[in-house]
Amino acid sequence: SKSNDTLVYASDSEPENVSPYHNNLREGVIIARNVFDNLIYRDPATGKYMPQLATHWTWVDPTTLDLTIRQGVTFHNGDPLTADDVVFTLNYVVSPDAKVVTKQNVDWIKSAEKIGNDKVRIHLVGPFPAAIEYLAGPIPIYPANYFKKVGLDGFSKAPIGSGPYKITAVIPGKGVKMEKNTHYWKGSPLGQPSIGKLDFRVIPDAETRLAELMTGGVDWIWRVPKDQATQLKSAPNITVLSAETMRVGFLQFDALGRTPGAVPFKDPRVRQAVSYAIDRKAMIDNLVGGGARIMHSACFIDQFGCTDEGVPRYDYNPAKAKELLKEAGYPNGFKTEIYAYREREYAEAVIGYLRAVGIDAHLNYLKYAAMRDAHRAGKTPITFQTWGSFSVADASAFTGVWFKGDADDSSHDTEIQTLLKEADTSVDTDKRLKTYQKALKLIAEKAYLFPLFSYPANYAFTSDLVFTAQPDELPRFYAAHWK
Amino acid sequence: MSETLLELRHVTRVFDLSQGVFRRVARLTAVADVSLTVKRGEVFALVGESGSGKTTLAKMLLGLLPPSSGEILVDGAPVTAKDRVAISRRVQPIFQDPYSSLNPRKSVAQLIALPLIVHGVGNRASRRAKVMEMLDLVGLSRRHYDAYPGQLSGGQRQRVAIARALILRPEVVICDEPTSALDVSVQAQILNLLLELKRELGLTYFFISHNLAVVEHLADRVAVMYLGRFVEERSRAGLFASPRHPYTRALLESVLTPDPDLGVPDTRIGNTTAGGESGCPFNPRCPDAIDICHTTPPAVRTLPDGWATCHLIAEEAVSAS
Amino acid sequence: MTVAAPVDIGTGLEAPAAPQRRRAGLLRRSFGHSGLVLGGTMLVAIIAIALAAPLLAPHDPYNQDLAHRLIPPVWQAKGGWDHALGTDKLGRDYLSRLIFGARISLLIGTLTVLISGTIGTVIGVCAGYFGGRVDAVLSYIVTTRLALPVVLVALASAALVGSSLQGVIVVLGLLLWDRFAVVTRSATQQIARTDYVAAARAIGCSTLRILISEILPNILNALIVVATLEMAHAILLEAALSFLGLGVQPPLPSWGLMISEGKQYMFFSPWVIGIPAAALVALVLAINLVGDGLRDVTAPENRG
Amino acid sequence: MALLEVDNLAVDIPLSDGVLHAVSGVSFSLERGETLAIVGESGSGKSMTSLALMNLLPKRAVRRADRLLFDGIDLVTAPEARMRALRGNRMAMIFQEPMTSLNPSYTIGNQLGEALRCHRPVAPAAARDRAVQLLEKVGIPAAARRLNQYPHQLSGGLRQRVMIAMALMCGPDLIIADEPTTALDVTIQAQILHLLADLKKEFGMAMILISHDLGVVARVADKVAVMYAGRVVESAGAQSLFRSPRHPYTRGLLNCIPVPGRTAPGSPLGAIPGQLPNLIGPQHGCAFRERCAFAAPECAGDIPLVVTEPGHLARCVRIDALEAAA
Amino acid sequence: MLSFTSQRLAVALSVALTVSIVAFLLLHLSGDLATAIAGPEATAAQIAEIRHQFGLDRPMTLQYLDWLWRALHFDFGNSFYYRDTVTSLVASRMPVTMTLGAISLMLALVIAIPLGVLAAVYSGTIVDRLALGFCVLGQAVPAFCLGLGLIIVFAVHLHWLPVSGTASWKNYIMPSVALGWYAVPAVMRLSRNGMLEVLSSDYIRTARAKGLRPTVVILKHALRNAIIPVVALAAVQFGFMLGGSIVIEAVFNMQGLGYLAWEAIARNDFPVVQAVVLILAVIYVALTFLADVANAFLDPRIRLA
Ligand SMILES: Nc1ncnc2c1ncn2[C@@H]1O[C@H](COP(=O)(O)OP(=O)(O)OP(=O)(O)O)[C@@H](O)[C@H]1O
Ligand SMILES: Nc1ncnc2c1ncn2[C@@H]1O[C@H](COP(=O)(O)OP(=O)(O)OP(=O)(O)O)[C@@H](O)[C@H]1O
Ligand SMILES: [Mg+2]
Ligand SMILES: [Mg+2]
Repeated sequence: SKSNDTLVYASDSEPENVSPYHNNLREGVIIARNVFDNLIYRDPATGKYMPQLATHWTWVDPTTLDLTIRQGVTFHNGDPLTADDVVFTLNYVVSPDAKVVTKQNVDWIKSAEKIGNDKVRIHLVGPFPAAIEYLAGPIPIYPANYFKKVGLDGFSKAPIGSGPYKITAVIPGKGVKMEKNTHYWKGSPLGQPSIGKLDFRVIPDAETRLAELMTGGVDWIWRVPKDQATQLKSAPNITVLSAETMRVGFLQFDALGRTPGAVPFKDPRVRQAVSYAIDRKAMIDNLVGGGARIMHSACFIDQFGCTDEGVPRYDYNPAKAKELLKEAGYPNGFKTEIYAYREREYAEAVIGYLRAVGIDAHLNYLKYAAMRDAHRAGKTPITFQTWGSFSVADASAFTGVWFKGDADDSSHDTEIQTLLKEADTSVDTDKRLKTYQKALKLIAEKAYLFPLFSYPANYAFTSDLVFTAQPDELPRFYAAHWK
Repeated sequence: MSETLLELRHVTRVFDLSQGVFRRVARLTAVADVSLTVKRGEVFALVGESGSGKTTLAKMLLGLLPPSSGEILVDGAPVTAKDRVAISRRVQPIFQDPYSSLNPRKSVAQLIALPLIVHGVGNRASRRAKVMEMLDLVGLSRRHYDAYPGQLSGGQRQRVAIARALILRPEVVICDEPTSALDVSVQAQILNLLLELKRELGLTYFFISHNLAVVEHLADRVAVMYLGRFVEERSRAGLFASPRHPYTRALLESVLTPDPDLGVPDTRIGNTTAGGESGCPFNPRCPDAIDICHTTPPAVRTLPDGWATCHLIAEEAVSAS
Repeated sequence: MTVAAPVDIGTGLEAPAAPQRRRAGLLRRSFGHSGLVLGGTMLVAIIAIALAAPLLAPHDPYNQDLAHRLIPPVWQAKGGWDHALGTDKLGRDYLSRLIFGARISLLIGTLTVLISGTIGTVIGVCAGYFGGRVDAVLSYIVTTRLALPVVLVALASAALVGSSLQGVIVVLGLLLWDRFAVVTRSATQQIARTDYVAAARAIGCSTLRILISEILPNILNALIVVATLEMAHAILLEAALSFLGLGVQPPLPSWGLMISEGKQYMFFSPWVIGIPAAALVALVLAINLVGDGLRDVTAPENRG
Repeated sequence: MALLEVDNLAVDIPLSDGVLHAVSGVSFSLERGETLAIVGESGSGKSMTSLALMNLLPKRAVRRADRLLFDGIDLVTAPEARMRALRGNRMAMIFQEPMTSLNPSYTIGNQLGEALRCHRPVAPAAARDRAVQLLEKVGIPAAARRLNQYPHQLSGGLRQRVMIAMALMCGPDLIIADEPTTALDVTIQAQILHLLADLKKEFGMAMILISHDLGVVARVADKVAVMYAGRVVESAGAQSLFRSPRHPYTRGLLNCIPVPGRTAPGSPLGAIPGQLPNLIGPQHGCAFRERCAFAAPECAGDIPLVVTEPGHLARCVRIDALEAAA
Repeated sequence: MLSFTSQRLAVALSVALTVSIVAFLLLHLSGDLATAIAGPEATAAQIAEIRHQFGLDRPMTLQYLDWLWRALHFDFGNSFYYRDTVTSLVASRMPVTMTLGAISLMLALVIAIPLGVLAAVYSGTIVDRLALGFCVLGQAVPAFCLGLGLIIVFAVHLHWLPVSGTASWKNYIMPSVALGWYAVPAVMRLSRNGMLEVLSSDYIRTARAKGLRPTVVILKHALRNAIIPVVALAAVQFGFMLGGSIVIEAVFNMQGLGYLAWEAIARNDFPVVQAVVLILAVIYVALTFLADVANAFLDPRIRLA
């Protein structure tokens, strides 16, 4: 709270490892942004890329990127940050030993080398225009000497970065304590941190989190369900903020029909029928709440390359849905299973709509890891997924995960795969846009994936705090301050 | 009427007193090397203090417990525990406590008819007739046909138990203290009934009791048991007239007749069974014990009407009496 | 004098009137037992509601109407009679869900107890009757079962077999037999020592017959009492599993699930959690009262 | 003055079916040094009578009496504290069940000492000495060693002796022994009764001995009261009662038991048909009339206690008919 | 006494061994371990490599013995989810659960035993009825409802106690009440029944016939015997509380064993589940063993048998 200059923020999960490359949790990303610096900074307001640790960067060719590293930046332990640290970090994360959790984030890098005192060259695996976006996102820079000294285990217990906050304690199961980095380099696009201490607390239970906020035990929570957010607005001393995020909710069908319950979904008409059966507008108006938008394409609409122009739309039409089911040979519907891991009520609402057109879907509500395993094993006829694209504002961060034939792809459509590969690697912006549109149109036509809506985020925090939310679902505590 | 119906040859029964899987087993010899013969039509009575092994012996006769060693013969044929069903047609029990020997959830008719059902005798109607006949025989009213044990008095219950024991027309009835849970007035009724039935049906009784007055009233032969062994086995007249074993004597002295002129007898025997590991098992309590009693187990001394085991019975005395 | 005259026997004042008196006694005691009457009435009412759910429920419990979600119950300012207990977060009629939920909760209680009762009784009766090695082995199985933490193992098993109504019933059924085993074991031990069991053996009854017709009827009272208490236990456990996210899956309206879903609204719309919680407490209370009452009424010291 | 005077004692137990008249109209008196025996079949109210004297009745039982004087102290009106001071101190009790009447958790020494120390301000060592002395008196060898033993380590006979020693700790004026030997073997029974008789003589106590065994009663008692269905139906000196029983019930009882030498082996015993009447609800007339061969219509009316000879009372209106038949 | 103790010890050990088999099977029933360890992106070759490396290609019994051997050295392997050893995870969570369990048990005993004794001494009166009513109600209210209710009343509305966490002793008050609440009915009933039984026993009649004061009769003669079964139950209840604290830990966000297990189950992190099941079972077994021995100590009939 303001009185002890400590911002206590609570969330439901804790990263299994605070090292940013070794978890894929949003909470981990938040810590990473507060504790580490990236090479490049993307202004969330304008979307412009700005120098951060790299003062300058140039494409030598589509697979070679040169960067100039800023001088005078120090890590929390006082070591200077140099080009060696950058080279070490990039080479480490692409090595198989690193066991990076989200491979797409780094697997476009082939290697990095030092080509001058403050110059670093990155070799790409292939042409990858979104590289800058990734460097501005999930690629923080580690202190080479310290990391080599303590190893990953030591690092994950006491990580050191160069960012606005330094970690003072990592308590597994409880949270992470951070303190203002008073020696943060001047002129950082992030600005100087204002709040003295950050205390991240894991409180898995939403109601407990809310109760803690209401009793002053914590100062900031998020992911407040819509109903509570609405009601919280009337509570004194609490500010509620709703904002759209890049996270998109969608239904994914097992178009391969790998389980008995999934067999009907081999037929595109059945997938289309499901798409027609669901009233997304009613869901947004009543369940999801302010800030959400209906999505028609398999990506977040503001991402580069994402568009819904020319993409077929499935507006709520249960009659049409029934008709399609009849055509597909299921006049009386069928039984199936739906898997979900968050927002159970959204999944339940979907089940309710399916029931109205005769599809009897049984819900399996699991933790994310378990659901992901089931999904990758092909046991999930319908999966209620959400994807936040790692806050990467490029369509490749979405489609790449779900349609490029990797573990999470349950359609394995080679035509789409080819299109996406082309789009992802093309250096021609126009061509990229066109190819993405083609792919997205195809995805929607075949209804492999039925996008529902973008997620709003509801933040609730003590009125003493000045906090602005950004659509990339990344609360920036370094920019927050007390009133 | 002197053919042998029941015979026990050197029967011993040992219990393993283990209280768990892993505990070292303690052994308790409840019945030690007992031999006896019961003749058809006689009442063979067994007396002895509590815990001397009377019930254990009865259970072996009923085939409910296999002997650890030795042989049990019914009508000259050896039986084993496996023949329980066969034995049950010839040997039937009446237990001490009529409150616990009748299943409270069954009606009188069901209780009495059970042996018929188990052995598949007759049909429903004939069984009903038989039950009615038994009710008459033991002196119960037909009203009680559908009653439950909870609605009967102790005496009536014991009659039900007797009816159940007799419905298969067994040859031997093992009566394990059949009246000691009952008031004297009821005891008299039951004893009268037992005598009457014996006369009418030609039954043989193996009668266990610690009440010597009752035994004297009922028995033809009497065996006295002490710590699992027979110490004396005599005809009734002989035993009551001239008990030879000191324990038998103590027992007889302890019988309290309702005679206000007599005081309480001093039986002079001790009250501890400890220390009798060697020699005669009775030596710790025996008022007349001599040295040999502490070292050597006494041999069987044959008497004209039976036998006894005691060092103090002089050979001359045997021949004299 | 001959054998005592048959007519004289049983002229006691008690015998003829006894049968009716005894049964009447149990009934009278039952009705005189306020807890039993209260619990019994509540339980019968809940069972009746569950059985007649399709007739009683004013709406389809699965019918969602997002436009009319979270309507408060009738006693609150914005409530109305169309949804007497309001609607849930998806606009489903809360009263209807509550009524259908009674079915699920009772079904779980009953089936679980059937499974666990059978297992526990078989184990307990065998251990109690055969004694010795059999008893040692079975007691050891019971101890092992007791050593396994129920909630944890139930959760883990539910996670393994997938959580569903059938799964919950089977898992709980396989876990909750311990009390049956313990109680029937000691009851059987007592009965196996009685003379009437010895008598039955002496008559020539087979072991199976003795177990079924001599022992079972006599431990029935104890079994019924345990069954009621275990039923309450099962219903509560299901609620706890639902609360932890591994119980019955939506949209089935089990009360435990309704509570865990209503938790979201506990600060601002407490009725959402309050209504199913009250129903659950009432049901469990009723079952407990009945179980306790039966125990009191059939206890030997209270028999005439 | 008599040590104990009981006049018209009644014990009622309210049950759900009505009031159970466990004891009604019991009167007797007892001099110092005298032994009164109470006989009767199970459920006739013997124990209730003795518990009523000690005021140890079950909670719901109600005690009424015209007079209940112990050494001049009115027990009816005595407050609980007063009764506590008497109990175990001046009137002691020995119970039937030696196996369960001792607390399994405390040593014999502890339980014996406690009996003395809760009434007398004596040092533990003194209490211990007294315990040893009494244990030896009741025939327990190596008494000092026994003090540290727990009840379960003793046999039934020994435990009953310990109970007797415990009752004697304060040197009471009156001992009530409720079926002290029923649970014991006949040889042990003889020993215990012998012991009681000796001790009574030695300490000059009065004793009430309760039993259903006529043999025991005949051997021990000076006076006998025969109870039937909660009432004393006959009371007399032991000699007189066994010589010439007046009440048909007493006669019936005496005929029921086989007596060596008197009843011929194998011959039918006398029997009392029927059973104890229901004691619940209002009681009228002679309770035995349903089972009595001499019952007449007047037996349903009030039955006065008849003095048949000095000190011999019987509650029967048909004594004359009885005598005539004999 | 010695043979009694060693016999109980043998039973306890064999039960613990059986539980370890169950726990072992739990892990192996949860799917292919090698795949789980390798993670979702692993290739078939990597999985085979891991299978070999972890010895998962050996016969089950061998694996079990190996696992047991390591478990005996408090080595339960690594968590699939956290990059940490199960042992250190469990060790860090254990104190919370133990503290919670111990406080709850204390609370339950302190409330339940006197209540049970009172109900028995005043049996059939209004005191008895109230105590029993309280008991039945206790059984009917689910622990999580009680927990949530406590939070609403004492934390949110009254601001007396903190909502969640384990920061100070104040954090333990509400969870202990909610958890202990569950044990009160059982303990109370048992002490009531034990007391009733003892009070109607012959030796209490003897004690009263000696002229002892009612308080002495109840506190010295009755309570000691009535409490013997309660000791055993208390140990068992403590075991149950540890196992049942999952719900309470979840409600009050206490980072204890139960909570750890719950999360581990949700994440298919079965080595952790396995370790917690085994540890809780062993604690239970150890407690019942201690209770047996304590009982034997309290009850001379067993001690001197
Ligand atoms: N099933 C058993 N297991 C172990 N010991 C037993 C068993 N049955 C009997 N005993 C022991 O065997 C001895 C003889 O017992 P039994 O019941 O035969 O004596 P009893 O003469 O019938 O005594 P009572 O007069 O008390 O009925 C006793 O010490 C008893 O404890
Ligand atoms: N606690 C009680 N509640 C109700 N009735 C009781 C209670 N105790 C005794 N009775 C009844 O009081 C009557 C007298 O009982 P009491 O114990 O005095 O008989 P008794 O002559 O001592 O019998 P026994 O020889 O069996 O000891 C009996 O009918 C009995 O059923
Ligand atoms: Mg016997
Ligand atoms: Mg009595």
